[in-house]
Amino acid sequence: MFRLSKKGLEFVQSEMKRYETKRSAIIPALYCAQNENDGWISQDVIAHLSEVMELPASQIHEVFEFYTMFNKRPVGKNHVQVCCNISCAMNGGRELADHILKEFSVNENEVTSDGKLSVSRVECLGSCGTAPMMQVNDDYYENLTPERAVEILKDL
Amino acid sequence: MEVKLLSEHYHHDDFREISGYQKRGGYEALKMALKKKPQEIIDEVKNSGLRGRGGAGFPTGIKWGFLPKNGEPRYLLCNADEGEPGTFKDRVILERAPHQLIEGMIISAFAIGSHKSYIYIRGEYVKSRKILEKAIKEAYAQGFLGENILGSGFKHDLDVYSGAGAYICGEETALISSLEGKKGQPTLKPPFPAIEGYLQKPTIINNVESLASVTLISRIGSQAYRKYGTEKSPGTKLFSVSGNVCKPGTYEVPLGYPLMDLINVECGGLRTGRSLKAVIPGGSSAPVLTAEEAQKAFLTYESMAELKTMLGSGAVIVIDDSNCMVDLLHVLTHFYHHESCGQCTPCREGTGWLNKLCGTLMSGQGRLQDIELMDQVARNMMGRTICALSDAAAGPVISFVSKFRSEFEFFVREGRSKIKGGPHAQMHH
Amino acid sequence: MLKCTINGKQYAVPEGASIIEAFKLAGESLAHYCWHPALSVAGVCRMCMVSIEGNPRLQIACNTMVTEGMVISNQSHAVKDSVKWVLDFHLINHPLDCPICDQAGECGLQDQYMMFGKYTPEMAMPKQRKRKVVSLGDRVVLDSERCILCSRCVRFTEEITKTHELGIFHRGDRSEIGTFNDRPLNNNYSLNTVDICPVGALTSKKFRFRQRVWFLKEKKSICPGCCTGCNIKVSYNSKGVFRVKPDCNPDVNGYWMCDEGRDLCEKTQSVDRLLKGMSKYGEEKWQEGPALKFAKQACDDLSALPSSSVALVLTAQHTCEEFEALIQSFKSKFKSKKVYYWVNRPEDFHKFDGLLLRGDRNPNTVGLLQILEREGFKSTWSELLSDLSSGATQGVIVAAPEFPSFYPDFSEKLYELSRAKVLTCLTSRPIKDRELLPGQRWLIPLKSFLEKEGTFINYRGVQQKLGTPLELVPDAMTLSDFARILSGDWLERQVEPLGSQNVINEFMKTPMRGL
Amino acid sequence: MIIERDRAESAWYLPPIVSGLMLTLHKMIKNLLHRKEMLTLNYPEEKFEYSPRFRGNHVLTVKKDGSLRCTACMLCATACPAECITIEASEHQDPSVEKYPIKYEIDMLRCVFCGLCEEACPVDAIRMGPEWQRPGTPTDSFIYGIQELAYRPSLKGGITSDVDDQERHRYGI
Repeated sequence: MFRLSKKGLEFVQSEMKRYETKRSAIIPALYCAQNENDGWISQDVIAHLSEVMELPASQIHEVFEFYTMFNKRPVGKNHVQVCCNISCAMNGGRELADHILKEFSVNENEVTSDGKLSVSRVECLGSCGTAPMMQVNDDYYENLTPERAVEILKDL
Repeated sequence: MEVKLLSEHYHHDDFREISGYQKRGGYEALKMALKKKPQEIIDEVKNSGLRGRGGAGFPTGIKWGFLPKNGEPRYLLCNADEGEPGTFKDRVILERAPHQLIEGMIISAFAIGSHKSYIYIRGEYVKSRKILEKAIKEAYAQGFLGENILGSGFKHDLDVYSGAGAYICGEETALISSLEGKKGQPTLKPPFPAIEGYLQKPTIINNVESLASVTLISRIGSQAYRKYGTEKSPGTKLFSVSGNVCKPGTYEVPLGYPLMDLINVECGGLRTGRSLKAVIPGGSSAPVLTAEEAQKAFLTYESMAELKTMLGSGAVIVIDDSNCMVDLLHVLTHFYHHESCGQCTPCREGTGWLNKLCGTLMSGQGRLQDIELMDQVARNMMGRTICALSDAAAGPVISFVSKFRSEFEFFVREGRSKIKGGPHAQMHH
Repeated sequence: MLKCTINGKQYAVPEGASIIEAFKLAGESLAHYCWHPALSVAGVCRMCMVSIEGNPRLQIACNTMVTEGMVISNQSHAVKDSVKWVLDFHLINHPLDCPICDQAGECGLQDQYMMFGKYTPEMAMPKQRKRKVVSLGDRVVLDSERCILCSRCVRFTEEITKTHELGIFHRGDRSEIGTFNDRPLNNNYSLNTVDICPVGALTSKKFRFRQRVWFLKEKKSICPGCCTGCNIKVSYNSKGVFRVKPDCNPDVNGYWMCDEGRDLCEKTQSVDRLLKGMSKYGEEKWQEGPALKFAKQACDDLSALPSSSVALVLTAQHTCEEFEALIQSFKSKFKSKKVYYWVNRPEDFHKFDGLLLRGDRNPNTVGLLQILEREGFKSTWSELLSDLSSGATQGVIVAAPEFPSFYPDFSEKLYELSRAKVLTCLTSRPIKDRELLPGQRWLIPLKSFLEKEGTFINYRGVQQKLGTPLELVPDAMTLSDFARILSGDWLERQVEPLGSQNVINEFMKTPMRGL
Repeated sequence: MIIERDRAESAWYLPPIVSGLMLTLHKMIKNLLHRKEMLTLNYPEEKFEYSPRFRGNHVLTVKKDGSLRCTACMLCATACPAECITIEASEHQDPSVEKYPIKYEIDMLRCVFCGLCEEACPVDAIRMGPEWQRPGTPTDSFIYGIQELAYRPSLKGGITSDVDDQERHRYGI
């Protein structure tokens, strides 16, 4: 069973007071819970948040399912997101994703056996001028070549 | 010629800190503005002819005028949910000149009489958010935010709210829903946000660049601002150029600048040996221009409207002749299918249908009537939904199919791309 | 009032009305799914497109207000074409499993497809697969594939019950309605979501697959479950009663009713009923016989007692007309003032769930009290008990509650009453032996609320008629029938029993030529 | 109806009788000479083969796995003018099947063999086969149940339906 840490609980409670409505704290709370639950959110997490925030679980679940940044399944320690939208696609974003998947012999949206890496293709990350690019956890890596990307990922 | 009004100091690394910002005349405009009457600021912005930089191009001053004229609490929201493929200009402002945005927001809030504002930033911009939060803290420390700003008696609070990955949250009402902690789904209009927005209170939502431009206009005055640009599209604008150009990036040029000059002069033209095939002038939602049309295009709202496309967010995507248009359209249909919020039936089902149709074409199993069907489906998605995502998804399909029909037909007949060869069963996702 | 023109005809509609409401008032048909008069406007199905003169774009009727002089049409080519396409969008991922779908026959998609459909399906690709046959609690089954995401059910749990169980999860064409983690949808109003679902996405577990709707007839009635008196529509056919739906009455229940009320209708079926008259003398075994004959004998037994020693006990689960008839005939027969009101748990009477269900689980408390007051009967229950122990009361006629489940001490009270020498219990349910002391006992089968005409007066004093009667238990009688027997009139039967409508070889009844 | 003829005409009945008898004699001789071309059958040892379109006794078709194809949609019962079909539906364990009949009865004595049930069926679950004989004594034995309709010995394990659910799902119907 997932439980928020004391710090996390305090954060969620402060967020609930920060905005005009309690519901606005759902997204920050989900971010917080995702961090504490190894990067993804399970049904347990939502049930717990619903208790802590005194909000209907369906409302939290709706928000969780709607946004792409909340991971629906376990991710690796380094979650790699490769942009495959138009500008990146024109500059080899899709090939970059394929290369990374092949190099680390892992399927898309799955975690490597050592649990270190997971790769997914995503839509535009707002870095079209420096395509192709990838996001590893919170950081952007831009103007990549397949080789450079693998190098970066290996160094992490 | 690049004209750096807004982005004059963006190359200074310390411009993002309050000391560096103030050293270069930062917050002077705020000090001046607080001495004026709010209506004077609104008039100044109206006179400047500033048009919303988010995509729709609606005049900012007029938008502010829609607010009810009573003392009811109201909100100012900054739309920093920059999700339109091809657009990355707001990120530049957020990361290089956060104070410019904050200053613009305080001035705007003062003008419309709002005491609370939020910057809704897309979730992926973690770095931008950190910079912004630091800047806000600095602004509070210097007394530009909080109670009694600079002794004027005006009170304003500014907070950042982070989205979590949904393109649709860039739409005004969806942004409000998301900020209220709901799914980011657009709501029906009427009521318009200016009457009933965030928490059913009057709300103004402006793009990052629009609000940063308010700082600029307040500083140099509407007359000076109007020196640039055209009658109907005054001022300068940041353009994000991406795709097959030598120097992609964000460039500030006055409106009315020829599109081809932006590509050839500022961005260093196409790579050697390549020729221009098409340009998407205003982010992925804008109908595509062929190379010939691009020659005639000027970077103004009206010139783009004449060519039946739009300036949008100023995201110029340059496509050279190495690209297969069917493939690129599939990328776009996939994107809109992925991002449709699922409320309105024509969009929910239509985006999926278009993506499936495009997918069958790509797999080499398309039929000629599928091309016609795509056009039909797209046309019947237009203007049928709550928000503009449906139109945004349909626009590229209609323009791609009508302007590059031969490429689509070749794909159906030969089962392979005219440009890239080989049946691409799975080229995207 | 605002003047407007709808499809070329002039109408006046109240101010603040939306176009869709104006169409309803005008009686013009307009395609729609997501709009429901009792719920907020969602505007998502995009079916209710209309063209408004002076507006180049088609508008949705549910979110556009009528303005003075507005000229509205849904007959133009553009509107019809748009509706056709939107309907096609609805159908491209719809599974078209009408043969096994319970909604078939009353389905919004079927009806509107016949009216506005495109008839030439162009979707040639695999459909979006979603979850099928998901159990949502004890009463509701969900089929996500059939769902058109009109969000009516979600808005219902958000706005009406405020229980927030349902939500629409995910986005785009992957959207699905559901509850978090498939938690049960067990609020007391859950079946209303089935009623408002325009397609077969939400179906009732109880009604599921039992009948096709086109085999059912409908009868209007009043729910007997509490003093709110919700208006209901009962679906029945020769095989019995199958389901109950709320009937809209803005003064009483709006569009809704509670699940408990629906369950009550099941209890009117013959399995739960007392089918024949029963009698017992002392320690003898129960005898079964025709109700009319037994009723007559019971009346004779009662008449044999000293006339002032007979008491009448009434419960508020019968109609005003029945109370009236029984009291009049009791008065004239026995010249007794011993009429008692069997009230149960008055301390719960003020309870209210905030929507419809009230603590007073008798449908006609107001009606009974009015009659008792008018007649001046003020006897209390303790008087009755002391009279019974002293022998001042030797005969008792009990009009037992139709739903004894709302009377937790029913058997206890009945036991107390059976101290009388002669007990005539008019009841629609079988009575267990241990609930009665030995003595002269008569059980006369009573009709249920579906089988009789009459009036209930609800907690606010609204008088409501029960509608035309069905016949489920042929031998049962009403209190009025019993009153007539008591005063010496015999009854003649008029209504054919329901079961007899389904005689298999009906033509065998008529003599055949040549044979 | 009685047709009245004048006397002269009706008196000449003898020649037709003779010609009638001649025909009988002709057929008898012909049948004796060509016994193989004889039209008469030794019923019930020999039976006449009807065309496949003949509307005889009903057959409930089965799926590839041998279970009943019928989805209990009741369209046949709805279409039936003689009201001789009784179906009771139930929830199937497999959610992809969802609904199936636990009781399917046809009262053969009421049936008028009009074929409307066959026409109404959306999944090719009921057909009217070439069989037509069915002797029996009490009325009960003419109410056919599932066992009789789908699995009677003459069907040799059941007739497979043309409409396959898995195929339908594969094509996304």
